[in-house]
Amino acid sequence: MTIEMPQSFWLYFTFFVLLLVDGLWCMLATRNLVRILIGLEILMKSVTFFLIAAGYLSGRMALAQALVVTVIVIEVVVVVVVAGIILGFHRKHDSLDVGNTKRMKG
Amino acid sequence: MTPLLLILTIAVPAAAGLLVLLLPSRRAPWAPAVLAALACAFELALAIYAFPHDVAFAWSWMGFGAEFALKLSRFSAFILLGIATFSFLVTAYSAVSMAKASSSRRFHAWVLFTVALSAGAVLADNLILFLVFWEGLLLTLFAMIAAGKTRPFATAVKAFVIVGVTDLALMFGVMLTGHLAGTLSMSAIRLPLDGLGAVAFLLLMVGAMGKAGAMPFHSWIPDAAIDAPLPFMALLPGSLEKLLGIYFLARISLDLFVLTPESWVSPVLMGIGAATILLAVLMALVQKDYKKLLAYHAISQVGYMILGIGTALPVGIVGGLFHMLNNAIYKSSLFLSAGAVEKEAGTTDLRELGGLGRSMPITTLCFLIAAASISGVPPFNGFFSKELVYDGALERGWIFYAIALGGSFFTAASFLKLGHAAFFGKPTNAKRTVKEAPWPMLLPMIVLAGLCIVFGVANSLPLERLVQPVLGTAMEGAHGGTFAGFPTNMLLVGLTAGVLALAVANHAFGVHRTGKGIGAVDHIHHAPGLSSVYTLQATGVLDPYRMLVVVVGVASKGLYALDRAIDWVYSGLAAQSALAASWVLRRAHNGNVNRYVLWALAGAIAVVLAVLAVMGGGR
Amino acid sequence: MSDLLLLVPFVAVVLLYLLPKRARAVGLWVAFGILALEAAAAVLDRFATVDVGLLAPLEKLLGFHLATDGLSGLVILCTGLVGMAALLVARRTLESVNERFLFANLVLVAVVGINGMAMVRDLFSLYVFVEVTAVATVILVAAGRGDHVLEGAWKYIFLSVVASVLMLTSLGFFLLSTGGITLDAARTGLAANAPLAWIAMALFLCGLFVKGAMVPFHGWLADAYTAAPAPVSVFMAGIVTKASGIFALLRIAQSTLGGATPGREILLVVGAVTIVVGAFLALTQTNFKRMLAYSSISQMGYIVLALGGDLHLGILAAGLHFFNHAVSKSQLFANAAAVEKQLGTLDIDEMGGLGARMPVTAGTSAVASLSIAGLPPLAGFWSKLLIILALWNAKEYAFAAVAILASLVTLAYFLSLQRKVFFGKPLEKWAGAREASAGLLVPAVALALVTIALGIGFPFALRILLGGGA
Amino acid sequence: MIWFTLLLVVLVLAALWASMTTTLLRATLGLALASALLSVVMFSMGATLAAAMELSVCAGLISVVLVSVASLTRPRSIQEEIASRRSRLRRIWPLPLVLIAGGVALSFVHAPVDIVLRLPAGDGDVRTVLWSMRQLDLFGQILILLAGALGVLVLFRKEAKDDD
Repeated sequence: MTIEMPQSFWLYFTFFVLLLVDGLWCMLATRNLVRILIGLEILMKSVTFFLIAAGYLSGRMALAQALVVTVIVIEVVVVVVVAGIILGFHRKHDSLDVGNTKRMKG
Repeated sequence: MTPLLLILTIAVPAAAGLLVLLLPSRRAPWAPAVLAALACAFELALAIYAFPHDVAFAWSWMGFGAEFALKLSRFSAFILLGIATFSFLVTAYSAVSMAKASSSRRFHAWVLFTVALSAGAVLADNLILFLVFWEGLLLTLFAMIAAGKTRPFATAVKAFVIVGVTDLALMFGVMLTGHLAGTLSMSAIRLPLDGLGAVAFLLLMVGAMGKAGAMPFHSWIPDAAIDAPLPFMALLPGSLEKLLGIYFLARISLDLFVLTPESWVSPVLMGIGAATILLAVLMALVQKDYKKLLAYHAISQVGYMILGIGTALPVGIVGGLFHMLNNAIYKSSLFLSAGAVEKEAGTTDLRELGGLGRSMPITTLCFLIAAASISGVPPFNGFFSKELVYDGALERGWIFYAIALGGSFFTAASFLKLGHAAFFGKPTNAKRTVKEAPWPMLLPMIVLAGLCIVFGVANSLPLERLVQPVLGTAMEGAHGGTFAGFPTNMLLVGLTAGVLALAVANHAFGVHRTGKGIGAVDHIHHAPGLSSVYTLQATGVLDPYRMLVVVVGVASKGLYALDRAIDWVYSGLAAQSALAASWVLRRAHNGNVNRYVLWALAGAIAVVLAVLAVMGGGR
Repeated sequence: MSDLLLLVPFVAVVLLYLLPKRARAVGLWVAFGILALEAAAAVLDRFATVDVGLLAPLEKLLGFHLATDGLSGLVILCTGLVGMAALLVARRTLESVNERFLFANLVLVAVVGINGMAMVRDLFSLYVFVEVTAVATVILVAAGRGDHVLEGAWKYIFLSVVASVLMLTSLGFFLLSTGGITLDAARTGLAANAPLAWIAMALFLCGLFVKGAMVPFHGWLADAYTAAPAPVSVFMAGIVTKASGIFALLRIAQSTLGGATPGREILLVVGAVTIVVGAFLALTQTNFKRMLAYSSISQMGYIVLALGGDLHLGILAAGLHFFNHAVSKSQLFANAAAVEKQLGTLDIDEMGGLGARMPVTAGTSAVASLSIAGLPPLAGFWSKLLIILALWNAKEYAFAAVAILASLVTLAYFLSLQRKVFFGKPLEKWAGAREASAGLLVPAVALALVTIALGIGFPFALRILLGGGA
Repeated sequence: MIWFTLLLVVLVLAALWASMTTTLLRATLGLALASALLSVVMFSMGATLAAAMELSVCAGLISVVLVSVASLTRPRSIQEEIASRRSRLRRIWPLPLVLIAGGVALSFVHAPVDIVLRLPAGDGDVRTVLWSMRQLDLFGQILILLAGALGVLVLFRKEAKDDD
């Protein structure tokens, strides 16, 4: 199946923004630490998508791909580290509630 | 005379200060004081040796016009001599008075640094270099007040904030001046006083006045008087800061800018001078503490100098500079006498003092000479410099003259009160046997009192050797080229004498009227002319003294409120609003990371929108 | 030579893990040695000119396309100094051999990241190294023993992800507008006044603002610094935040923005707001490290503000303030570590009169505080003076005024800190307190000496810097 | 073109489901689905290497990490679950409306965008670019993996130590 590709910047941009808002909302509206991690992932999806779209629209596909490969590697390391911190919270407070991340003020 | 010697005047005290800090103070508690006195003696020798020379040199330094440039001119040699003399006398004195204080080491180190920085500020011929030394003095000021005894930290911070604010003005002024003149070399700058030039002048002026302690930048001096060590008061607010502040004011008025009587800046300066004279002296009049009274006079006397320089006439400028010199002499003598009294009698509260004249005759004598000098009694030095300032002020407007003369009246009145309460009358504190102060404390006082006489009787010496060369060619043609000798305007002398007599009469009457606890044996009580005033008062119809007391009292209280209001602006309003801002901001940081993320996103959106707006507008 | 700066620490980490476990005590000293070499290389060398013959095959093989200049040297020197100080602090404050070993390794990883940032000429590689450093630092924070370490690490990485999103989006826009992601390509796009390129630059700047904790992007910094273990906060405050946020801004301002509107205005406004807000936030803090953290925010605002001034003088001033603040602030955190170790608390309301008990700590912290507050003749005075001059030359008088006035607030909070901790009456409670051990004093004294020496010898240092074309 | 747009709509729907669904397991599943769809999107745009990476690492490895985190942590009690669902619903329900409104609003925007340097597609092979121009990024990848390994060592092993 060959798919005809759109060339409009705004189409890509629209879906990038939708994914971005979705990820942010997911991160900010939850009280569960793991769900924040999922939101973070959605954010990264949106950015990855935008990079590829930018490469596609500007004819720099190879460069964009090279970047995305590196971004994915960074992404997975960040996810693992965040997961480690979440496990630390769980170990310490026996809870995944975000309240434990709001103790320091002022 | 090589550049090396100029550098030594800065480096020797600085090195001695470092050495003092490194000395093992436990083994030799006297060592810091001795070392300080020795270094200051060396400084004095250098200053005397360097006096007749003219040296200038510059090392290229930072690349944008800031050079390490020192210059010894007539004027700076004169001020340098003053700095060296006073620091030598004060260190000799503090060798005794501070010898046992635990803070002696730090105090002397800071004194030495102060001397080094002052010398640097006076010799600097580049505005940036000058600024560096000047700002360094801010640091030593803070440290010296903090070296005192009771709760001095608040005072230190207050002094720091006030002097800091004025130094900020100075910093702006330096930048603006450099910008306008296109050079930072002080001896190359000569700007007209109009437009931005006037702004630059006013900014620099604020800096100079902050150092000299003129109104409204005076607020810290009386507070420091209570808290800080007395040698400090004698050295910094008493002499060095006046020397430096007035030096800089004179430099900007005479050299850096063209101050003419026609310029609108001249009345501004005179107005500030006159206001400072009158307001501070009225404050002084109601003080009940020896040191605090002196501190307000330290402010008031600056007014005469600013008034004199502000006239922009040779006679006034010479008078102002001569007054600066005289004031430094008698004011440090007075502070030192206060120190002697505090050390021997254990207090400086005038209500608890009295009759010290018998037990401390030499201190009393020195005090009398210095007090007569500050009150402008002939033939002491203060008389001559004040007459010159009067002469200049009268030429510019009778109102300035009248205020200055009124200031003299109150000065005399307050020193009559001070001397009477402290040295005459009955000893109120009989339990304590008071002895004369030790010799090392007396000697500086005696030297200074002697100078009061010498500079008065032989006033051609300081005027022709020190002060008048500063004006250079401007002196020619005026008054036959010199202002030395007895004043020629006998009308003014007569008015001065009249005012002094009035002060004496007023004092005598006041003592008689209110004099409880103060002996009637004092000669002042039997002054002629008293009885008629007394009769008038006894009729009850008219009570001039009470009226005077009421008027002065109300005025003083009002001024005190004003004084506190200024104080409040510094330490209250500014600090409180800063704390409130801090509190609000801290409340906003509630620990919720979501909030921080939203801030960041809002910031990013704002930045992008700003960019779009600019790009859109650019098209 | 420049390749070695990336390879040597990296290889060292790998080799250290091959060592037998009982030899792990050596890890700290290996890291120390590498950082000392790095600092020495920065002082002695121009990087690119040396050893070309010997290293050419290696460089050809790797093909890293690195470039070094005076600014890189500055960051590398700071990294060396601060890293050594942090390692010395770690030696005395981290309890087990394993913790110290881990600390040394993660510091080396972060150092590779920082060295990378110092030498890249490409926005994406810059992002990669920023991320490497951030991950290593987050692990350092989270691995600590304190009560709040996880919260500090969490906030740090949370905001880091936001920064990543901003920067990657920006790279997308750069691809669209210029087709390239090198600094030079970005400059071409900006010079052509392409709106997309400017949006991209604005987003990248915002990402760096998060990393450099500019207000209002600063939410993570105070919590991360406060929560981090003592040596980690020395390292973070000294170099990590500065390299990944502020230095990157410096590099962009130097090689890409070129003082063009509206980039300069953004830097000016954000810098000024940061200075003021950070200073006020610091004013009433009661935790030693937290006050230092907000002070860091405010001071980094100065660096960014300088970038908005006159281009050449501004970058020189920013670089100098970068160095001064790296030295002084890491020293203050080392002082805080000494106080915390001796007293077991960081609450400055509980302290008082420690000057008599801990004279060296008190003295060195006074030097650093006064330097940051900009009092002559310490180093901080000169950099602030240059910043103000840079603004003045660019005719930004209002911003120069902000810089001057905010230094009063700086003075106020540092005086309040000194007063509450070191001056005042010695409290009964701390009658038994002693000066910290020599191991903790060495970094503080050494860094204080650097501050004093640079302050006094500034004119000569400036000539060298001008000659080197920083 | 319509198919591609539909693919993107499904991608957003999957992400929406991941962020709105009630249990962590379903959310993880939704994320993996979104990842896989993104991989298809990339593939259809010609980014084969990136698509392969996305599929194996994001849809694969990260899902494993998420599932193991979910399984390592204590599931919530029924009461907690019910209480949290209500409050969660209050916070999450505007999301689909916002997305729809945003999508519709953006679909009306057709302002010209200067994509300045449009090149004919194909600027070289991705492998060439990656291995001969972006070596520094590869080094960065190795480095961050090393950092991640150290992180795993400390953050996860700490748990084992505490469990002892």
